[in-house]
Amino acid sequence: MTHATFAVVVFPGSNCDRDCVHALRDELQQRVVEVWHRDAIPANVDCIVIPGGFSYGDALRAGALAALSPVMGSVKRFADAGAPIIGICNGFQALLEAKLLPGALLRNRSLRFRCKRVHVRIETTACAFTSSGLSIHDSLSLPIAHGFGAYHLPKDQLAHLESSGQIVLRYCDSTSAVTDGANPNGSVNNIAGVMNAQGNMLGLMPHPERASSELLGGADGLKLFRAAIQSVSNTPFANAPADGAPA
Amino acid sequence: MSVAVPSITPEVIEQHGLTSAEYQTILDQLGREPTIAELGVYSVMWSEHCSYKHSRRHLATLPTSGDRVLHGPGENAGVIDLGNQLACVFKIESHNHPSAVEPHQGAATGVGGILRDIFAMGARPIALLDAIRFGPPDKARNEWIIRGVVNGIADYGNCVGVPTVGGEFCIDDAYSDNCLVNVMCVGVARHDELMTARAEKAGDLLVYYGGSTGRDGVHGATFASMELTDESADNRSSVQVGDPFMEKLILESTLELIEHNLLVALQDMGAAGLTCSSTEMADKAGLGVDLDLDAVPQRARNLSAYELLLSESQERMLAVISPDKLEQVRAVLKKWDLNAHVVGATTNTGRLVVRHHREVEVDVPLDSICSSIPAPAPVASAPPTSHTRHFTSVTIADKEWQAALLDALASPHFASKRWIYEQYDHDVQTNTVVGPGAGVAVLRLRQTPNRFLAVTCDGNGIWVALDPYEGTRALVTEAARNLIAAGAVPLAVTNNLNFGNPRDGEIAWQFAESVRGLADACRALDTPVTGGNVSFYNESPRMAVFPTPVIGMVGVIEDRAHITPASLQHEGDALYLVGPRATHAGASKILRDRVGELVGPAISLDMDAEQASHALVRDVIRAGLIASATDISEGGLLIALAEMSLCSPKNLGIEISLPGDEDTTPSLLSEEPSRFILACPIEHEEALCEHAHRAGVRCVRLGAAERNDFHITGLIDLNLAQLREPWERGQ
Amino acid sequence: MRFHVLVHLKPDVLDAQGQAIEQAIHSAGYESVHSLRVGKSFYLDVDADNPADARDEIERLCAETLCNPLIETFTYEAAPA
Amino acid sequence: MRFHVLVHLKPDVLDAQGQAIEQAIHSAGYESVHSLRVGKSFYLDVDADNPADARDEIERLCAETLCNPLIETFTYEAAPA
Ligand SMILES: Nc1ncnc2c1ncn2[C@@H]1O[C@H](COP(=O)(O)OP(=O)(O)O)[C@@H](O)[C@H]1O
Ligand SMILES: [Mg+2]
Repeated sequence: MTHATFAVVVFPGSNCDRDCVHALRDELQQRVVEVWHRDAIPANVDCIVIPGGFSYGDALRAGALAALSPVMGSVKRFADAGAPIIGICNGFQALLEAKLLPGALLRNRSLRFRCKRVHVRIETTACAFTSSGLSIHDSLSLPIAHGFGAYHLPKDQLAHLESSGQIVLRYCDSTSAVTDGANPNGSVNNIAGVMNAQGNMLGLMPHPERASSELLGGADGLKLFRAAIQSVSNTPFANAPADGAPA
Repeated sequence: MSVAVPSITPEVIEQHGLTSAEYQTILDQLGREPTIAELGVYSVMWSEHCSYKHSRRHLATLPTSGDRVLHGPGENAGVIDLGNQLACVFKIESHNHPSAVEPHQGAATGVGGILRDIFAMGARPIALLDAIRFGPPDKARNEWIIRGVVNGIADYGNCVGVPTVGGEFCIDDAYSDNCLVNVMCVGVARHDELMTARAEKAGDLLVYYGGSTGRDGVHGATFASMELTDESADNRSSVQVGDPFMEKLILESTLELIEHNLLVALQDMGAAGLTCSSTEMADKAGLGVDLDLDAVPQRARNLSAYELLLSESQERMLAVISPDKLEQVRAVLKKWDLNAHVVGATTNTGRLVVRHHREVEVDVPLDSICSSIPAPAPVASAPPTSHTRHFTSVTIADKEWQAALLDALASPHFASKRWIYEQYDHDVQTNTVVGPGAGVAVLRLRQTPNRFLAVTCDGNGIWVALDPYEGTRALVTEAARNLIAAGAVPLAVTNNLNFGNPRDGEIAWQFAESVRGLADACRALDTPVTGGNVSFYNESPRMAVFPTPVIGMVGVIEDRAHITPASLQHEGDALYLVGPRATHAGASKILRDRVGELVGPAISLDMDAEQASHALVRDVIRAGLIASATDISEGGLLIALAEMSLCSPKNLGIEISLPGDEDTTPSLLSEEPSRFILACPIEHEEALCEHAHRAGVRCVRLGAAERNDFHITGLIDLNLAQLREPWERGQ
Repeated sequence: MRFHVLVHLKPDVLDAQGQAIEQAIHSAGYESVHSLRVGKSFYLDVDADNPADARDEIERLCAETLCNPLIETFTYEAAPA
Repeated sequence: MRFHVLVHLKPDVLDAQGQAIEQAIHSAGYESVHSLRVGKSFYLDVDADNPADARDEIERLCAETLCNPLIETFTYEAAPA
């Protein structure tokens, strides 16, 4: 069994932080530290999770105020150093608002918050979170729970994102077909998750930490975390600079 | 600011909801005329909401103790023991009136209030359930209320991160003028983390933290505003608005304060705000309270003492702490961007003394506001003159059944509730093993492997309107049947009693009978009542709501293998009807909706038969004989079978014939208690029948689970897609 | 005719959104910002025979639909098309 | 110095909320209303030594935080105190 040290970032209003800790610590037996939004990520951390919830009550735009937090500077330094980083739901929104990932999330097309199980299809294995144990066009069953999940990018940038292979997950039906009916929120091109150009940072709307046990209806979400653990043990990234040091 | 001190006239007294006899009692207790602020304090503390003056003599008859009960009524929420040093903290609350005026905020603040009751006890809230009732959505105003309420519950619960895992949604014209919004919350704590709302000694500090104080919920608003002349009334609002983000901050910081053992007592500032929370904590310990209103953080300008004492601004907590803990308390709160405001102290004077701008505004004996509330003269209760006045004998002809079923499924009452529960985050906290859509929610308990909590809430205004005693008894057993069918052992009850004007003789009678039924049923089932809420005055000049008690019940599932779904699981499973023969279709919701009035007779309960069915179902589930189980309640066998099919993950329907010894209408629609449907794999059929025979419980084979068909011999011939279409459309 | 409508919470009503934004931008270094209040802004066209009718319509729309007078107030003005 | 800031979705970004509101008010009988767009309105005070500094600050706040330039545009103006 491989081991990694995960940091789970906590903002005021995060509410999936404990679920991420639980999935990583209790289901995958990983080391986990919780990092308060005013602090920096400790140097011994291998992977970072920006969890879901309603940071600052989503008062401005989802994730926008979390993006201003001091911890985001150190997240960026870890990202530059190649550490696997995953932003889930509100965490994804925060990474977009911090401009660490491309795009924006609009209100769901239905205008309603939606909580349900969806299928997503793996579009690339060049991402730290899909690089082992998963193949292109595998589908995962994962829960979603969001009101602002419609992925948006202006047309020209979208074309670039598609051609550069940065789309990691698309909403699909139970047969892995990418259809409009399978799109729960109106995301452009059914996009459920995207990565940065280096492939070490993934942002996605579905909640892998909620798909962490057969008791809860499936454990597909653990596959993403397992791949990241594997990727750190294969190629340990040059550990990020110590707190406060320039990138 | 120019202040005009209003004098206390008979109109002012009446505006405060005080009778002249009650006002005389105040004069006697004080030996002088009260100040305006004092009058406000008496009026809220002696209000129905805080003093339970019309209900407490009845509530006193409820069974409230048992081996499992750690705290019964009297605390912010009831507490039962789950074993392994774990406790379950749970309660239900109504927010009916606020939701009728501002549906979104009304419902949202209802969720906020019940969450605070749970975490004020030291428990982390792990689940919410909402029992909501409205008039038909084809009226625009009802539709506006429905949307707003569902949205308000979603916005609040989702943001705080407590899953809404179940509830009820009822549509009936009886709720057109008064919606009912009841929210239940369940939390879990270790025994050593449990808090109470009882101060200990004089000299401790009262620390206020959370949201600031505005004019929210200050009633008699016209009167309160008389003191102010420099602001236009247009700028004011007494509607309570919620801030779920603040709630999340006070939730986390409260649990941290308790974990570090920094608090003596804790209460949220809910109804009657600062007044009620401070005085109750002191009164329980026989102490007094000094309050300094200048220390209260204020968000509106020029708040008067009256307003500061009575404000029901949300997301505010009041803690009693020892003075030497103040710095540590400040440090914990600061992490969450909150401040500790020392607004007073406990004293040994036995009095409430309130200062504002250095003037003493209130100086009254605590027991006069908390304990010695004059009981109103009992209302001469009057049973309705004729028990059978609404009764008609309605039947449905054989050829009409198929259409009757499809109509019912397309009605918003019976249609899929997916549009509601998809808006609720029901998975957050990753404990939801069985979520909304089923009769019962099942949650895992992280702290104890292989133990699960099962929760349900159930109301039925029709049953209770037809016979409040029998209807309420049936309701308690229905909640228990839901838990039993899911594989749980029922443990305890909370309840929300939604009624009309208690000074009306007939309503007083309904209330008394309903509470008598609640007490009897809870005693028989050994499920003590650990708390609840009473909401009166749910009426308009046109009519009162159906008398609507809502029962919240919690149970425990002792083994993962006992968790039993309601939906059909395997093709070919035999379907059995367990329990007494259906004798009549009175109280049927489907008939009520078809004819537009109540259809009798009332249902009645045979407690021995009920308990025999419970024992049988529990035993066959434990013996591993059962693949799915559901109880028969609203909508009868017909709706139970439809739901077992519509929720089947494998697209399974039914192929059955009705029992030969029942007439068709009662057979399909009866809502009589003590009945279940069990799906049993064929290899266990013999064992099931054996168990039933030994238990002396009727057990009739109806047919089997069949792929894609919904077929009842001679009456209904549909496929699942045809069944699903109206059910999905009706949302 | 095009209108611009603003709907804000009454001054006495808690503006939870505004409060959270103000707090977060303070810690992000915008310390000089305060008394922040958030509301809704609507642009919309009203077809009417004359400006007076259009104004009547928008007035009614604001009072009955866009604004809940229990907690909010509205203002509107003609907007360039 | 007090400012009023408006933030709206760019014209080419789908304003699902605006559409839904328009539809709802149509069914409530306001058939003359169309092209409705919803946005956010902020009132806020900026403490600064002089108006120019205040404008710099509000400009920065809008560009960096109140508005997400990928999907939104902003305007601001001085507001009466
Ligand atoms: N229907 C009821 N059955 C049992 N107990 C009740 C009922 N209604 C209220 N109570 C109890 O009376 C006490 C006071 O209730 P309440 O004033 O609603 O509490 P809170 O101040 O938290 O709102 C609580 O302990 C509550 O559980
Ligand atoms: Mg309370």
